[in-house]
Amino acid sequence: MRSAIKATEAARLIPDGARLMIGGFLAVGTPERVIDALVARGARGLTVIANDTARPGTGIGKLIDAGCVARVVASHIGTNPATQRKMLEGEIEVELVPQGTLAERIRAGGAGLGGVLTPTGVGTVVAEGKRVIELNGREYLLEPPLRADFALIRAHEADYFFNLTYRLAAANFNPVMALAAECVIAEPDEIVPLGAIPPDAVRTSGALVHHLVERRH
Amino acid sequence: MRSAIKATEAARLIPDGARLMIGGFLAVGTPERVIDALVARGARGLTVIANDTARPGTGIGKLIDAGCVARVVASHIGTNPATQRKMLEGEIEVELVPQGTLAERIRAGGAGLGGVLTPTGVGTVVAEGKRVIELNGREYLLEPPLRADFALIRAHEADYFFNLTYRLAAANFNPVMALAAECVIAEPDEIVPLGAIPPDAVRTSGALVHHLVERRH
Amino acid sequence: MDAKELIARRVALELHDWTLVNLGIGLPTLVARYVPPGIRVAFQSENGIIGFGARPPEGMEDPALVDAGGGFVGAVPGACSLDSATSFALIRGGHLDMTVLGGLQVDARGRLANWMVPGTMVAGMGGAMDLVAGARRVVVAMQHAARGRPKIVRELTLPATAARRVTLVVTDLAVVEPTGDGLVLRERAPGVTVEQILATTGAPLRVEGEVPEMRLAPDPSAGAGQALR
Amino acid sequence: MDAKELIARRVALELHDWTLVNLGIGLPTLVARYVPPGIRVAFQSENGIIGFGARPPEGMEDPALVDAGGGFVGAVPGACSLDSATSFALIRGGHLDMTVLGGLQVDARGRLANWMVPGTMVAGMGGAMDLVAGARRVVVAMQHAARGRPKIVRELTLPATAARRVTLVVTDLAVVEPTGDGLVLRERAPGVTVEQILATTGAPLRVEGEVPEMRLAPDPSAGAGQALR
Repeated sequence: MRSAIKATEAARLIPDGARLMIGGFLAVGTPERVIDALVARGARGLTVIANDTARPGTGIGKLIDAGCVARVVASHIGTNPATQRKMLEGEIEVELVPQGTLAERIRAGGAGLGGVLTPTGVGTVVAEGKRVIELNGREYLLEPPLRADFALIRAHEADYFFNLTYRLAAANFNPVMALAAECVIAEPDEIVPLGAIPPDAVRTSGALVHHLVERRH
Repeated sequence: MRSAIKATEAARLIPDGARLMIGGFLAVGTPERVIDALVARGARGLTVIANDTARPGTGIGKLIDAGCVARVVASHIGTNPATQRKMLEGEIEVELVPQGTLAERIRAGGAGLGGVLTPTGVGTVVAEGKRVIELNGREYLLEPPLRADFALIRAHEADYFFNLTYRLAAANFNPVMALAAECVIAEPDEIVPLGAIPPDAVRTSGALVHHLVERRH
Repeated sequence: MDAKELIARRVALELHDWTLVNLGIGLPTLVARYVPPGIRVAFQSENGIIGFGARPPEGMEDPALVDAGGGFVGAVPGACSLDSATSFALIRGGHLDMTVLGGLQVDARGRLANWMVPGTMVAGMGGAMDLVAGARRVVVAMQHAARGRPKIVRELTLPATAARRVTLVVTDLAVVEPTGDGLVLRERAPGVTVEQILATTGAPLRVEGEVPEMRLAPDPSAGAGQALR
Repeated sequence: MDAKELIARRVALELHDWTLVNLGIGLPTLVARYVPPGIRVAFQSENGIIGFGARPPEGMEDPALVDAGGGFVGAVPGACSLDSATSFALIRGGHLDMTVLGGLQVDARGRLANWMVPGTMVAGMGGAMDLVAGARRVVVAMQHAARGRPKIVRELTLPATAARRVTLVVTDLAVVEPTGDGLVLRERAPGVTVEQILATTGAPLRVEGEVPEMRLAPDPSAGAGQALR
């Protein structure tokens, strides 16, 4: 058996200045307890790679509010005026990436691919400074892979081997992020016995997960 | 409701000379009834994109035996002496592709990506004639996307919207192939009512499937 | 009938049977209310749901079942969930028959701008660039003018969402089709004259013969269509 | 104890606790029999299973549960299935702690050839090239010589599987570690002398001081280890 850790222990594993991928889409599918613990320990200088920064007071918004974040790589920050304000004030640096490109760059980082060749962004400001590769008469941007020091994953069920499932729209970026970090920390809603998740229902193999946060008490 | 077709109808949809992706790994997860129907109608000049050509008398091996195939794109033909013999005799042209590169080229074709940047094959005969791209001091082969006219998919369950599930090692190439063809034909073991497959259990959305072959009688 | 309903009911006629359709946040989501009878459509939300349905009854909302705007939705029988990489594989890979998006500007070449107004707060492109690059048909649903200024312009002054020419522009005044040969006026809203449209359009608009009045999908209260049924 | 068992029992000592390991077809699959006590390993098969186990009892085989060689296997509690793209994302992405593969040749630079003999029937590389390019550690399990000819050679005469230097070569005579500075003899099989090894090796082999005898994982009948338990 592998043992679960407390959210506070997870937060202690993550040093200031770390590069984090955090699952979720407007805080749906975001590991809230690990985020609360990061805020509580006063984390500083984090880079957050995520779809968005949610809203103030929810999900990644809590890290923004508490001043934990120095850099954001996201597809959208429009729902969080705090992120926008801190960006204009120079407190947070923001890199905007089209959502599909973000997902694919993370997948490439996790799958050992050298980059992504995408038509998205060709002929727009997203293409500025990037290598354009022509293939069969079409142009593609060469977008680099993304990796992180930690991936913070929100799962529905986990078993004792750390196999994970997700529910409905709460999967979103979690499965690809679980591929692309040196250390993967998963926060499940439920922990169930080995064998309780059928092999075909597992969406992220426990072989990819380094730490599991214990069930909410 | 959408209606299911007979395997013979599926075989009639596929013209001689068509380019097919066929799911399966050593005939596990291969749509045998559509293959039998293609053999029965005497299909000719097919291009088959698949992991392997199975063994004589099983799965894709039946298409090889019956002389339906002019070209094979696969990672391995070692289990089928008939494929090897026909290749040496010039009856079948064979392109060998590393298995992970094959899966990723098909996924790229289905996901609208311009190609795959993979470290696999660098410094080997696989790299001959291919563009090598250096990124962050590492070399990657630029491998082109693959698409087909038809994807022949073997599923476990299908519902009336043609959502699909797979079982254990029978998934293999089926989910990516269902993304990468103009016409996707799925052969399920079972057909169940709409709603009987929970949303999180669906592995291929029915929105990707054009035709469903009726249950075996 | 207000302008938004008019636009949504016209766009709804573009829905094809048994197809996968993405509706953008805001005005485009209204289109789901006007699916014509007999048309079965699966609505995709880029955050990972195919087959989402109307908001559930009070107290039955599921925190894990929201649309791309974060609003609670339901799921129809046959719905499925997707992770973000797979969701955008479908979008980028041409598996969407259509996306309906709001617009800030469309220019004479049919290019869309809908994600950024320089000098204001920057929101980010979210999934818009992938949707415009990848969907087989891109329908822009927007007001013809904003604060008296045309939104159909000669050349974009806002950053483009994609280099690609959109399929159709549906406004409260007209249906405009961008072609390789410029913008063509295809339909006019009920009671609107061609002159009124031309006067409110900031780009050359070709008029070929008689311009028919827009047809509209029926009002839902008078017997709606079906989503994935 | 025959040569294959010796090799498998030595390779088994390379298994690390709580890791993901791929075993190639043939000799390497024997390694699963000798997992040392207390070591929990998940065995991956590139056709899409993590956590496969021993062949089921007669009559309980599942046609959908086979290993990469097509042989029936079982699944341990906690097993999961993967499609081929995801399976190779794990392989290529460095998520495998180790792959154990058979070999035709290893050369002085530590390069492996194991997929093709020109002039004979061509089988194809299957997953071998991805495995060698992607696994964190590549252990080659092979006979030291075949028909009296060394399989460890100065320069490959067969087509390489990858440009990458493998981690370790375990044979029936020796354990050899390819380094940036050439091949180093690390261990010798029980009863085998350094001289015998050098005489059967076709490439320069550095000997640093005393060469210890191989340790071996215990015999399974004497209380085996566990796979994913």
